Amino acid sequence: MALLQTVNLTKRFGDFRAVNSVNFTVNQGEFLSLVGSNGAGKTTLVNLISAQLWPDTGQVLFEGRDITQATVFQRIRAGIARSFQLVNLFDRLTVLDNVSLAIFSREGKARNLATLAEGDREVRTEAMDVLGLFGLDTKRRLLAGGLAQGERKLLDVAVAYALRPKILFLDEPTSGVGTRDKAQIMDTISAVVRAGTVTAVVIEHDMDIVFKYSDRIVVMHEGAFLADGLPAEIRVNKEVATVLLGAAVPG
Amino acid sequence: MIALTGTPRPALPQLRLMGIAVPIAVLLALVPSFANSYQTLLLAYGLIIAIAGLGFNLLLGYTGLLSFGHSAYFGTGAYAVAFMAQDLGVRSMEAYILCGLALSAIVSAVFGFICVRHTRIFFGILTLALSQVLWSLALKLFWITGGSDGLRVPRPTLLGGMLTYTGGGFPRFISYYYYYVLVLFVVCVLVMWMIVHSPFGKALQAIRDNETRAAFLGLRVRRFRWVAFLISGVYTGLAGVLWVPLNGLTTPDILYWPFSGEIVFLTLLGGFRNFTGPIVGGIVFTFLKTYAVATTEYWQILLGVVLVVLVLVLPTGIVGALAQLIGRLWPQRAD
Amino acid sequence: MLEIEDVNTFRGPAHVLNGVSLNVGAQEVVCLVGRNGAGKTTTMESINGLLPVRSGAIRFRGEDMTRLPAYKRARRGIGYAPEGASIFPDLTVSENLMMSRWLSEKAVRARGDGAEVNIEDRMFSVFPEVRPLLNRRGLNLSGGQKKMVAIARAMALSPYLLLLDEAFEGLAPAVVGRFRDAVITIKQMGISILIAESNLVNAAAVADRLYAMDRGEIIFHGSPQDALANEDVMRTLRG
Amino acid sequence: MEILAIQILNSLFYASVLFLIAAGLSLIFGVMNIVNLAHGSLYALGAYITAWLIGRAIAGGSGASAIWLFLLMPIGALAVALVGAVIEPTLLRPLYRRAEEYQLLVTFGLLLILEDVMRFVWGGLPLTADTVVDALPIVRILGQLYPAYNLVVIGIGGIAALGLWAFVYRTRFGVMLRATSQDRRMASALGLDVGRVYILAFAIGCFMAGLGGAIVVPSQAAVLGMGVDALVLAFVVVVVGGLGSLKGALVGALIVSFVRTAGIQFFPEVELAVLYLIAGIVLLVRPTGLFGTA
Repeated sequence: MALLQTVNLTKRFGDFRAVNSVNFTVNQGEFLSLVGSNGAGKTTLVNLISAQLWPDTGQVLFEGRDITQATVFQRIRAGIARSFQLVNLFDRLTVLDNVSLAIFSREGKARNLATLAEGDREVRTEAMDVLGLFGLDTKRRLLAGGLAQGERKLLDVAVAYALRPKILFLDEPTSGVGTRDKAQIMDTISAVVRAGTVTAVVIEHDMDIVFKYSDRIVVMHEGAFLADGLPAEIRVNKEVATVLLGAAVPG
Repeated sequence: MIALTGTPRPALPQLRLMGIAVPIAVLLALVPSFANSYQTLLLAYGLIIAIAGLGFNLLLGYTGLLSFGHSAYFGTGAYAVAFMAQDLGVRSMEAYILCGLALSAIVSAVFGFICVRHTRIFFGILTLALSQVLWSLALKLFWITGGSDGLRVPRPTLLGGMLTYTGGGFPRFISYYYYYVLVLFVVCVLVMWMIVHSPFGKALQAIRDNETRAAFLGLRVRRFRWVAFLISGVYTGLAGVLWVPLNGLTTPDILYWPFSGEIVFLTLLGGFRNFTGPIVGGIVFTFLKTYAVATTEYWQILLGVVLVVLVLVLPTGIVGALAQLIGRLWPQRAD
Repeated sequence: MLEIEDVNTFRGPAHVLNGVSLNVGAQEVVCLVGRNGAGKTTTMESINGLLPVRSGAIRFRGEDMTRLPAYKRARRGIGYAPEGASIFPDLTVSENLMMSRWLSEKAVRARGDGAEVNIEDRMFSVFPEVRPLLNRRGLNLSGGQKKMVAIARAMALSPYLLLLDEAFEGLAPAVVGRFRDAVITIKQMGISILIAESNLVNAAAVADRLYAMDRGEIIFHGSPQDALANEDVMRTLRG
Repeated sequence: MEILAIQILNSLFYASVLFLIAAGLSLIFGVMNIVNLAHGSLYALGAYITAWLIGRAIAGGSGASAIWLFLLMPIGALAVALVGAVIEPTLLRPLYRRAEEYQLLVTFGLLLILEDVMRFVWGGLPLTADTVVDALPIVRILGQLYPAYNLVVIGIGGIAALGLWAFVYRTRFGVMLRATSQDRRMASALGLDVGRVYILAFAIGCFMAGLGGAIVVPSQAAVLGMGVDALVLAFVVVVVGGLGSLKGALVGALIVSFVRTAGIQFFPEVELAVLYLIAGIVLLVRPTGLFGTA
């Protein structure tokens, strides 16, 4: 069964159709890449699914339930998490606090004002585990605002991951990141997907990465789907090559 | 930007708190034994206004909301005491505190419900507007509030009369009342410290840093802001309750906007990005104001000029500047 | 015409440009190619003054402009059409165009090189399509129309140099040809052009010379043919 | 019926003054994204300066003619504009890149300073310029006596609204003003000296506030505290109308004035509370105000 599904989802900005009647399906446990040139509608699609934007028409179904009208809060609780294209952290909290807070929120402990945040051993242990997974455990006491760009990107993904979502949307997790961090981000994400704990949808420009890690690739162009298939199929698709790389690129 | 340098923070904040707080508390407890009663009185005022500052800074420093209307909660606390003393003949300080807290909780819950729907300047002016409503009511409903003459409040009984100061006159009352305030101040500091280091406090700081992301962690931003507003209002209300018996009189002035301005000012003076900022600010402010008012009639100009200078050249306040200085003199070991 | 030398630029704490040097000659079309996030827009904004440079030098027509504010650089003759076009949404197209003309009038007269003669002709000769749109508000233009207006608006400054950021991006294939022609037309008017472009094919089609950029550094400089033949450049650009 | 007509005129009078203040506040916010908490005090400053000038003129002898006194009003407003032109580059400019709290704090500091400066210069006593009102006739409207001066103020309000609209939408500078408010960076990349636009916009906003003070002072004395009252009311206006919108300032000023007049009529003790109630309801229903966008 499809974990997440959109039905004729449409979003207009003025007379510009950013997302044009899209039927998008994500299956349980897959690593899916969403590619396309700038302005193709990828981020808008993710915004519609995460309730950052509301669609003009169409539906969003999650685990078979219609969540088109659900609020951000309800969708997070249902298990939909996302990261942001531009790094979006709590800059004046420590790295550990950034991740812990996601766990507190998930556990419904964020309302608690009569205990010390650092006194919760369970949360602390789990947060350290997550940081360890992303290679950030040694940086736990630094303020998030003081991290280097690549580390910020990693932490951004770690925070979303710490929500233990069923589906995780990552908007350009590797943009502006060095090669080493890039591999670490993608290896980490694909490892947790392979472990069966999360389904991942990644918006990505780097086609090497897309081909290497994805189970399935969806190509968007001008608000609609241009292609949807296995990496091997997309690699040889002429139309996709034209749109993404410009027509006559050799190689 | 100073806060973003990424210096490692010590592992056990509890220990650090104790290390600093205990000596200071002991020092404060010894004050009446060597200071005269006027200075003790000033320090009591300072501690009281510091409680208001602590509450205010939960909003500004930790939640990122700048209120220009905290006079409303201070005034609510003060008038609650005055009404009880005048209309019900209550003399017990503990009863004042309980009712004052309840009333300021109600007012800040209602005002907060309206204000936290907005942020930034909208929030600021809404708080200002609402406090102005209370001020105009206090002025106009003179048959209840005494209008601009205000209401007199006699000295209350402390701890149900267990602390008797009759016969000792003003100095005795002051030294007892000072300890009374000091104990409550210490409780307030500890509770606030707990709050800002709790998961709830971290959530507030997250909301301050990045509202959108906080929402995408599943935090109900508005509700958190509302609770912060409520706590903040109650703290400021308690300060109002404690202030009245010292002053002996409450007038609409403490509901008027310049008084909110003084709370803003003292917090900035101490430093709103530090937990201790409003405490230092409250005490320094009280002494500064007392001596400035004695020398010049134009106290507000001084306040305004210092505020502008603070923002332009010393945005981290006294505590921030001291921390920077200490950091430069004794660089912290990276662990 | 334009020389930039060893420029370092930061965006907030991030060191984006790392010792970038390049130059654009008179009547030359130069392309800066690189992927998203390579530092192309930052280079453009360092040249026109929207971002302050930390170190390095920017010279334009023999004058050092490194510390000049953006508006003075524009009046010296640097026209800019940014990536998203940045058409003022609540202004009409004609107001969008006239604004830069009014602003440059005095400066152009002061230059005294006769560049002011037929600004209007030049503006509309590149994109005659803009003329019927004059009374429309910026808000109500399509993406392609916005890009046309942005270029016409930059032409209204009577520039010596045009900076076009992602000039061909988001355009339908048929329209891309239209923009390539426009670049040629502008070049024939004697105006130099620096284009930031992520699509090497488009870049190769119009450029006299080409710089490839990655992670804030220039990694290649040469003719379009050399770039297409260079395996490293191709790999970097494709990712 | 006659009472109603007078009440309507009173509302319009009040709306004119409020529009001037609120439009200035909104203009400054629209262009520079700053809410100037000292705006009300600038209005009060305009009132004090005008009242003082008129007082001096009368004290200087010469059976003052009304026309001559009218000429002093724009001077009061211009003086306030001048103050604005000094404040913007010195106090506000260093803060555009800093967190919003700091901008609010600086304008708040300015508010404290201006209030005390006025107390210092003019003392605690109210200052009036009612000779101007006396110099104009009392007219009869539906049998009721009404000061002609109030009609003049209504006229000035109308002219100010039209003039401001024409200025913003029909002049070259208006185009640049709007361009700056929509995209400051792009405007400077097109050759616009944004710093100059900021000074001018701020000075114009201050001029409007000063003019509001200047025209109100012949019928109401300049008193301490009028600035903060005006700030809060102007804020109610822009909250109702939408911050940054000229149309919003106009409609908001009308609504607030009529509600206030009715409030004074029916709930004299709590008229302010009624106003805040209206603002609160509008904010609950339409958080961006009637014509607001963001």
